[in-house]
Amino acid sequence: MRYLPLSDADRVEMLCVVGAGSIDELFRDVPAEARLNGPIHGLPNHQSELAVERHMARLSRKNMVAGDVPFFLGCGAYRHHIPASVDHLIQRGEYLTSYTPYQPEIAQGTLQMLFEFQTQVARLYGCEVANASMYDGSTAMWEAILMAHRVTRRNKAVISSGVHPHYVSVATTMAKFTGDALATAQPELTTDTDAAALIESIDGDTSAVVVQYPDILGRITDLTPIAEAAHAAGALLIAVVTEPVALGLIKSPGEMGADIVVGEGQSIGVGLQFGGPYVGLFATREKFVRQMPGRLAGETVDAEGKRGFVLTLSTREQHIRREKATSNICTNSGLCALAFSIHMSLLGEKGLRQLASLNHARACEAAKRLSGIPGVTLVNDSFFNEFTLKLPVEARPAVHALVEKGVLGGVSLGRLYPGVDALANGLVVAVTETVTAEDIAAFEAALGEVVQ
Amino acid sequence: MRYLPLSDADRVEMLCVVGAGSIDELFRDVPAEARLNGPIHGLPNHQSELAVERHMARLSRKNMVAGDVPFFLGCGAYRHHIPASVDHLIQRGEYLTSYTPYQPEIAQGTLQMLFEFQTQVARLYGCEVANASMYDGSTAMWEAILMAHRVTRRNKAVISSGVHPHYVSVATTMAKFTGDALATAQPELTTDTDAAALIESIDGDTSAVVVQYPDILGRITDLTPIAEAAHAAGALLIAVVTEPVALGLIKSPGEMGADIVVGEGQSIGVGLQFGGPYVGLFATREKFVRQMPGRLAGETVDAEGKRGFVLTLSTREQHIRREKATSNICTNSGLCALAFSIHMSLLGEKGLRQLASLNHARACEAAKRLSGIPGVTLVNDSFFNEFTLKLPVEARPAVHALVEKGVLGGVSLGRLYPGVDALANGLVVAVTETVTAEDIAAFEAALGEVVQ
Amino acid sequence: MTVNASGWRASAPANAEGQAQTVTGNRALMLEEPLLFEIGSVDQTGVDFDDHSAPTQAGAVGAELRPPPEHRLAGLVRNRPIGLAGLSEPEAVRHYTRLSRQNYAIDLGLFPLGSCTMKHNPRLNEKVARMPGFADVHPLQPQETVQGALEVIDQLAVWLIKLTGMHGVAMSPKAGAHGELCGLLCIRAALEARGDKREVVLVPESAHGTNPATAAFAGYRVENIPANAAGRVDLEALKARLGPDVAAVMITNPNTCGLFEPEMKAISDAVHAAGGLVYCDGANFNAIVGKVRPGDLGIDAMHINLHKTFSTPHGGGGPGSGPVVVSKALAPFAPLPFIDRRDGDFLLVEEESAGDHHGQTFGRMTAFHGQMGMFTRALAYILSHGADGLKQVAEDAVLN
Amino acid sequence: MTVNASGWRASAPANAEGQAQTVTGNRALMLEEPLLFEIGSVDQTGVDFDDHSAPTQAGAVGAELRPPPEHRLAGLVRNRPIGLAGLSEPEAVRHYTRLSRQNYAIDLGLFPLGSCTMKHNPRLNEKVARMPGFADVHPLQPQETVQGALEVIDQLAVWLIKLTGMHGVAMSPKAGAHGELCGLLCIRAALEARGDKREVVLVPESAHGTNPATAAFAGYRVENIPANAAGRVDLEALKARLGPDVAAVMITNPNTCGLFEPEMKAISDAVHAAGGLVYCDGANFNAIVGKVRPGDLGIDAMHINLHKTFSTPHGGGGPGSGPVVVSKALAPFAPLPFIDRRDGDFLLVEEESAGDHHGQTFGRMTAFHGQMGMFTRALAYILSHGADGLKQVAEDAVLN
Ligand SMILES: Cc1ncc(COP(=O)(O)O)c(C=O)c1O
Ligand SMILES: Cc1ncc(COP(=O)(O)O)c(C=O)c1O
Repeated sequence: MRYLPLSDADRVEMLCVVGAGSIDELFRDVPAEARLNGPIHGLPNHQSELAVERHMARLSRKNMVAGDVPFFLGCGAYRHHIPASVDHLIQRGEYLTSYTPYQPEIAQGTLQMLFEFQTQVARLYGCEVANASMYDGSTAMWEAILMAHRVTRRNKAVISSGVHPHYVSVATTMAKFTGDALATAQPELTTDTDAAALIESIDGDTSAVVVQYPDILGRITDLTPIAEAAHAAGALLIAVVTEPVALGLIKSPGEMGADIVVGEGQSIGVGLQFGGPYVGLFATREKFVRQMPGRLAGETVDAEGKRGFVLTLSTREQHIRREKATSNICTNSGLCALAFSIHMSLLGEKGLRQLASLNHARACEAAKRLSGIPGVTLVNDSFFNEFTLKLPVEARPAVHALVEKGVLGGVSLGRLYPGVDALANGLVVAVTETVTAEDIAAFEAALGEVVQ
Repeated sequence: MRYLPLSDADRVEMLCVVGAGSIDELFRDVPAEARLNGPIHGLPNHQSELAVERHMARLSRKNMVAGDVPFFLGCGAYRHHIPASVDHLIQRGEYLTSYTPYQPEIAQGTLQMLFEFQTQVARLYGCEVANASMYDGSTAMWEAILMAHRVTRRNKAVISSGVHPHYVSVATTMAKFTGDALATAQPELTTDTDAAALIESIDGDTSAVVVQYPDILGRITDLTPIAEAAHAAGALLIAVVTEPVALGLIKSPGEMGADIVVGEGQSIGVGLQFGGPYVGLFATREKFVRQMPGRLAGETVDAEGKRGFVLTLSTREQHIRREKATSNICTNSGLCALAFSIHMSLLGEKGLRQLASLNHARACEAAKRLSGIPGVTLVNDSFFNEFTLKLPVEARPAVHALVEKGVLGGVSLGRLYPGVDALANGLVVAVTETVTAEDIAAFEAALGEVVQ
Repeated sequence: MTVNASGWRASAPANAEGQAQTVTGNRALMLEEPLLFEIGSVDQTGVDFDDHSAPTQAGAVGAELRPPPEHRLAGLVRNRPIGLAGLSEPEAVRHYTRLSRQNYAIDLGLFPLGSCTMKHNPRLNEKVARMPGFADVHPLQPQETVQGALEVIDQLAVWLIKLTGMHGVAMSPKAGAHGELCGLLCIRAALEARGDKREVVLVPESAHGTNPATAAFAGYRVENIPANAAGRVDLEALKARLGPDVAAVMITNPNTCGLFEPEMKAISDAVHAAGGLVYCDGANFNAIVGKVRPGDLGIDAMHINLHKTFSTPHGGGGPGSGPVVVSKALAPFAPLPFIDRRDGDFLLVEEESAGDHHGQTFGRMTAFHGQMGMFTRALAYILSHGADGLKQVAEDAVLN
Repeated sequence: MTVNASGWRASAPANAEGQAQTVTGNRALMLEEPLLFEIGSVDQTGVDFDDHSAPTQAGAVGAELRPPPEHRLAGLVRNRPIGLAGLSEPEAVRHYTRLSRQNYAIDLGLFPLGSCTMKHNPRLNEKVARMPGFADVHPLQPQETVQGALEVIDQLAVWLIKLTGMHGVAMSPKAGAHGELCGLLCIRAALEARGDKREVVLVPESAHGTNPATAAFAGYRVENIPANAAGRVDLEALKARLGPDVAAVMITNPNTCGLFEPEMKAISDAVHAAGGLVYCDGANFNAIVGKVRPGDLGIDAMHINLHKTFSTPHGGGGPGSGPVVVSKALAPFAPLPFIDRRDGDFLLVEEESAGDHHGQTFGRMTAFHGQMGMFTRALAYILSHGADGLKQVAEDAVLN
């Protein structure tokens, strides 16, 4: 048993030291009737590394690998090229196997990295403070709604129809238990977002307006008027960003007046991984920092005048404040935050802008080509690297037909909104820098056949 | 240009500091007529990481991957399972990107590792001292012949017909220039090795007898009588080991009286990599240490009584002794030696013995199955994890026919000894722990069809 | 001491509350490394893009590194500086390599804190998690293209169910605290389904902070469970407190000191008799794997920290993974999505109405299907150890 | 000071010669880490084997962990203890992680020694070298199964030839010194082919130790080249020394201080006029890539250290790779194996008789085909930089 440093001899010796005759004596607190005697039925014994690697490789090969085919999926998870150095660095044992940085004197590496990460997130989002990460974009959004509730002492949030439906599901699930009231709606396949309707629906009981930017269909809307309307009513604007690369090219929500900006950080540094682990980003105004959930790394100066970093404002957190904490979150997405931060440092402002431009250019090219297929129309007027097509047929079966042709051709709205007829023909297509001209041509050809 | 830390602004600043108007002024030592003006024809400009990764992946996919098919090649390079931790550890920047350990105060990690590696090699080989590695087994063997020349002041070496023909080629190539006389021969498809003939051929001019153990056909021979005969004539016995795993199960050459033991270390910790980099192992008796080629890490105690490690006996080496050095080798196989050492520490004596037993058991099983094919006979009486089959047809085309059936079925003697009719039907088959029962069955079936 | 949480050179003033923080102990490990923003610049980058005007082999579609002139960005082009410092690749490698050396970690030695549950992170796990079929698969790919991924989740689920002797498992929770939330929401949904609106959750004072925080997050009022002199649950006092307002009791078993709660079964019986349910914080499950099954102790829900019990890396604070095993009574209420089998295929059930077994699911907890990257690692670890090895781990943990 | 070269606890006495060695400078980086043999034991192991008596999924063929009873080992079973210490995986990870921290490395900062030629090792290279089609391919696989590997060698060869302006390249040398040997053997074979038995190689005193050592290894007598006051080759003195006994002159250009030899062409002309050939030590080629081509300077052979010029990792002393570019005069004598193209396929020529271009090959230098693992890295680096980037590297090197 290769992972166990104790040998049988060590074990006998240790038993002697503690004065026990057998290992089972150490389990004496466990009543006899609760003890398992003998092995659990149906579970195999240990295996060699070679055997386990083979087993896992066999399972891995049963999946279609995004990088092996023309690939156009997005809707909250994006396939970007991650520099090899990112994965190399996050695997250094000092990061990978370190504990939560509760003891700053042995965790300065993690703490400084988190501090830098927070700064990057705050600047990207156009906010003043950011935390050390949440589980993912969806849980970050719910935490933002709860935080708005605490800040405004109101419990009625209005969620735009453009918010990712899974994010909305998370919020509605949770709201059932906390008693928050959420106004939600389903999107329509139109050029315009629901900004006007949202502004309409804000009233004196509204805690927050929640808007995704770009939205689930890829549309981009100016947040300024929504922020103004929310603020006029004493409500907060929560902006949700599922594709952070977009912010290399379009205005940040913070610039447009958002009070809390949350989102998914996966695009930068974190692979697709079938949905997790990802990294939730969370930023807000400095004046709300005490209502913020999650960990926060802060810069400090020690007695000798040397700069150092610590977890700060911990009185918001569960390990100090228990049931009065701003959140129950403890373990978050530390290592994914590191990956985000390294990738973002490699990009820098220059690289991020270039990456974003490249994404947009490819998406423009793809949108032109695909919307040229007879019967296929482009829903969007505006988009970043993701847009929605309206097909002449239902999109969900079309996606399966595309798989048969070796193309992973986007996410059907039929999957995201099952049973909603008005959306059934919608196909959301994401186009990143990893998509080649040949990929676009292959998709165009395959889709042309499928919609015939 | 992502690898260059200087920005254009930095460059201008630095030019100012050195007082140069343009970068070309710094190349003023280069006569104008020798300078390249403008780009070299036909060479592309820089590319993104994504583009380069794609390009290399495309080339990679043009190769048949050993792990994807039933695989039975050996003859100096063996496919063993390498624990994942080995590759993880050798990629730590402190090992990967460190320089030759000329400055011990900043290279204790490398030096202690080399010291441990040497100890492992010496013990595995049954010798007193080992060096810090050579390029590979073949160059190690030539260096051993030269060393025997220096020790005995004789220049006639006898090389067994059982030595890997590429190793023999390296030695004969080099001997042309140094004036050493080498007696060589080709193997025969017999049960017995040429031990008796070798003993016969030793005389008072012989510097060394060179024997491979197990030999190129996989046969195992007792080295003791050869050592005795050599020593009686004042010659040295050089043993060559291409498969170090064998020494977990069979006696070491040192135990049997070999004076110099050299070999290939690739099997432990180093992947196949199409032939390199590998790691040459070199060990000998303490009394010959001053004639040994290559680097040597030694333990020392510093002024404060603390243990430390240094490169020692450097007066043998080219950077001190120049044309009088024991060898011209400088850069050797440091990182492969580290991989060897980590894998060997993970195995330990217990694991190495288990690994060797498993290899032998699989090989016995395969030999039984394959030699049961009508017309196919097993040449060997003894073997470790590699044996030779005599086919009823020429082996070289048979190997290609096996590829058509998706099996990498051994190395034909026709490839190793082109034009030697007596060997044309020989097929050398290696069977390691990575070979499954299904692989053996697939090989058996395919070979059965091919030799029909 | 000044604390500047927002980032480098922000003009945030010294933060009064921050002053409560002190930097503890020695700083021997500290070698000062400048901040990213002090080394990097907005003009430097460590990433190249293909900007050749001629199409490259990689299929670049033209000169596209400036915002395309005819863009479709709703007039919202970001013009103001963002303020993100960039590093060349060598600078980045050095910065993060140097920074890493200011951390202590399991790879360097045993851990002073949380050592009972912090364990070696095998490198095979890292290799497996990076196999392209796991690492490069999108969560919304059509299900016929992710059967291997679903099978990993299913295999891990089977192990967790068998090792715990429970009825079902919810795989999507993202960490221990998220698992606690999942368990409490199952409990709440089950109680509400029978029309039982209970409002209190009992938590021992010694519990990890996430326990009371989660109970509050789930909309419950938290009360302490009395302890006896030995620091364990006072069964008689508990019985006295139980009643129609108590929805659940949260017990950490084994507790944070690694000690097993000897009266666990009696506690469960008492809670059940009073109409409540039992949540077990399984963060220390690792010490009893193969020796005791929570399912035999009357527990209704328990989270398992894969990053503690099943060796996925702690990563300086995450990511974790907190699957929750549940009793038969709670299984119908477990969250979406979950995995079913149909005609030999694995089926990811994402819709509330679908699926036979979880008709009353309380809903979705996260955007996708949980921490796949942790599942592959945990499964590789579990298969490596096997049933015999996991039991040995528990025994060694108790020995230590 | 005692030096114990053979290993831990060997009874070797204090070694007189070793006493000449001193441990230089400060030891601030030193944290003592016990030796492997002090931590490990012969009973411990970090590798498991499948020893289940029932066949496993992995296809184990039975209980095979003891030497099989009916083995075929010629009666030579190793019975005596070997003395190899084993570590469990966590112990091994800790030992080698801790040890690594006693090294300085490029990833931590600039290098005090050899910094002009030590460069950043991109992580893309490491990823590429580990692609299964490169990492898991046997050197003796049938050629139709390794076309991609041969193409890598060919593409790299083309770059090296074009960047140097030479006629051909030998790819198999394993490091710089091995490349020097290759070059000198080409020279010797060429001279012998014309019946010219010259015995002397001229080497400047300032040359790297491998130059004279290699010349001796190739069977030559070594003599110094006189230097002028500026430390460069004294052309007139050199001319005076040239004669029918001088086989070759070895020049390091740029030299170890990074300075270009301005009279290189004149030196070459003089050597050629005297019937000799010119070997160039190209260890510092990196400073002139894209600016000067050795082929334009009359050089006949030059090795290129891929681990210096083309970013393959130095690894604390190897592995390296030392391809040798050769002039038209030397190309026919280059070593086996080499790559040809035939009908659009790549052909690895391993036999002395075969091949059109190298009919007079001097033979084989190493068991297989050179450092494939370094070729993939170097090619990835070269393609990343491109012709423009490599020239920029040279300019930056000179600026520094
Ligand atoms: C006893 C206990 N319960 C719950 C948790 C919370 O788990 P997580 O940090 O994964 O959310 C922890 C870990 O910190 C713990 O130790
Ligand atoms: C100038 C010079 N020549 C030759 C060599 C030898 O190269 P290698 O160490 O790769 O054998 C070196 C490197 O050490 C060198 O710097």
